[in-house]
Amino acid sequence: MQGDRRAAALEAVLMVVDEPVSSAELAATLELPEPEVEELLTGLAAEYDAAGRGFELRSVAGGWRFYSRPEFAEIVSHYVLEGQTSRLTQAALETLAVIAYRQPVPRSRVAAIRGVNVDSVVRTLVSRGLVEEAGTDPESGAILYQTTSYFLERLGIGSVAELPRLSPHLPGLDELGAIEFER
Amino acid sequence: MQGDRRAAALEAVLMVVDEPVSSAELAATLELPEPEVEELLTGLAAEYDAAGRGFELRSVAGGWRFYSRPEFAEIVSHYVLEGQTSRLTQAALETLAVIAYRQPVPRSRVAAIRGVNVDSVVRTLVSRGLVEEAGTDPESGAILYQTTSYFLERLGIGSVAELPRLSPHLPGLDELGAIEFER
Amino acid sequence: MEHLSHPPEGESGSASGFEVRLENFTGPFDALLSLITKRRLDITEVALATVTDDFIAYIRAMQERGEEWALDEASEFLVIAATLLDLKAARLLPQGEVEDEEDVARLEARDLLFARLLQYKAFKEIAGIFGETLEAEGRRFPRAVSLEPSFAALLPELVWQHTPEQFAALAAKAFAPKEAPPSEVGLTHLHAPPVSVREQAAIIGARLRVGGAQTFRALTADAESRLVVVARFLALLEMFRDRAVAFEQAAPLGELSVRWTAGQDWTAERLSEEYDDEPQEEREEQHAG
Repeated sequence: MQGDRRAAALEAVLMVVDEPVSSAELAATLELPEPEVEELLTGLAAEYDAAGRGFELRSVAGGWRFYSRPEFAEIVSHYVLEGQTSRLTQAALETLAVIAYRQPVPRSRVAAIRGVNVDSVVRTLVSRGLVEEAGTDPESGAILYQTTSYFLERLGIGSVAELPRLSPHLPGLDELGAIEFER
Repeated sequence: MQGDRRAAALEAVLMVVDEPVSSAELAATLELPEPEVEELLTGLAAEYDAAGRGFELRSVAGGWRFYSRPEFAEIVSHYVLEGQTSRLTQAALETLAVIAYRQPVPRSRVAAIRGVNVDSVVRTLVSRGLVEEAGTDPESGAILYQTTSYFLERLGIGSVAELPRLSPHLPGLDELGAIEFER
Repeated sequence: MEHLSHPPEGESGSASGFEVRLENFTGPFDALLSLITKRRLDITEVALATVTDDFIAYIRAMQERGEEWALDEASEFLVIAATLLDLKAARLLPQGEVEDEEDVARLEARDLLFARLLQYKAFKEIAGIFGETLEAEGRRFPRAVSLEPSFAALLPELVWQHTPEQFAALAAKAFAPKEAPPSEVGLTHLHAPPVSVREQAAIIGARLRVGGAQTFRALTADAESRLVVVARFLALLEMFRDRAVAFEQAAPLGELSVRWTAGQDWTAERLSEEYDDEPQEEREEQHAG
């Protein structure tokens, strides 16, 4: 397959996907080496950016997908009412933050950190697709929770490893010594 | 709005809408005369054709939509059929059941009842022809979903009214009628 | 691939408008908190009652100006104030020489409370970043369209084996209320004080139900140690949170009167595990609305 044809084939496949597709999957479909596919995708994304197209191609949550460009959000939102409009409450955001950095984590631990019962907030996060169950704690039998790939997508990052570091937000940590803070 | 920006705004909308959109509707959203929008759309379609992009912009049944280019149909169908099964997943079946008994219903309500995000499952059910859009909720503007006649056919019943009553399976469901599931 | 950015230095997660005026400190509540967490100010030197009065006055003033009741700010204040109170209580407990393991554990518990406060603040800031990022990212809409009809037609014919009755059973299952999943047992990171808050709550409950409203002074008159007074105070806070009691106080620092508001079937078992290392399933269940 020639250069332009390969890129066009990727465009054709990406037209019908409804969630991010990994370069490995695309490479398998096109029967091409993955690094070559990565290069083609990066090239396409740069091309759309340079040409100021109304759409962009982005790699988030470990996969590639077409998005509308943010500057046209107002116009696009006339057509895409659902899901995007409802904002998370402060309580939901804080609970989400704790789960993101402590996953997999039982609700009781999140509650202990936030100082309030988080049951209904966690249920809301689950039904919004941002958080999911992740088995049970072998010791206590409590259900563990983790963030979903939809969460990564909504945050525009590739993996949990790309979350902002927590330590800069913990002033005086050095003075506390031995207490453990992950990540 | 300048020439390029107008075309880009059209691209942004068309890249993310599911249903074909008429030029009249696009003209109203962009506050531009319809002939101008028609011209821009025709221009974009010609541009994609000339550049040999993997997608094309077509006007079908009075509406415009992005499609994958037929030339790549083989690769795309290979991708689409990969991993497809002829059975619905448990998640899809339960979602279908909720829609069948609560129709017409917005996705958010189905998500609240099932306790998980159902966006992608609902799209699968739509692709499978079991569920279809049924207008929008007058209050929230959310898209409503209902089952199709193909669903009735598969289930072997003549109409939704012939669905078995739920009460034998779940005593007290009638009392649940009034309970609001959304949060 | 983009990375999330940190907020500029010195910028706090929320710009709280609430200012504190104390003998030894005047400034934003956030700044007070920061001094305490950095141990530049001793928590025992902070008059929490004054801070609370100031906050209530602040919220009232906002309401009078017709501004929206700042629910987030109020609940945040409550969480932080409660933690400060925990902290202060831990500090005020008799300590003396560090002689046995219990004392060491108590000192560690104090550090853990510091840690908890810091942790809470850190997550609050991160939550702010999440909120901003989600909003910015929300301006991008993903292409999530249903399959083009020509490809949908290629999908293998569905194998459908459900009778209408089986399908109805599925529906019933989907509609059945989900059982609240079990919660974890115990909060091992918090210390177990020698005086049980729950026990003290049971004592207070028994007296109030029989004797009607009583002052805090009367309720603690027979306390054999300061620790018991502290435990009864914490118990009252817990009972208040559980709506078992109501407080009346004519003037700041005036006599505190406690009134029973729960039914006869209330038991201290309902109370939280926070101070006593006990299973907390019960409470979780009851609050799972």
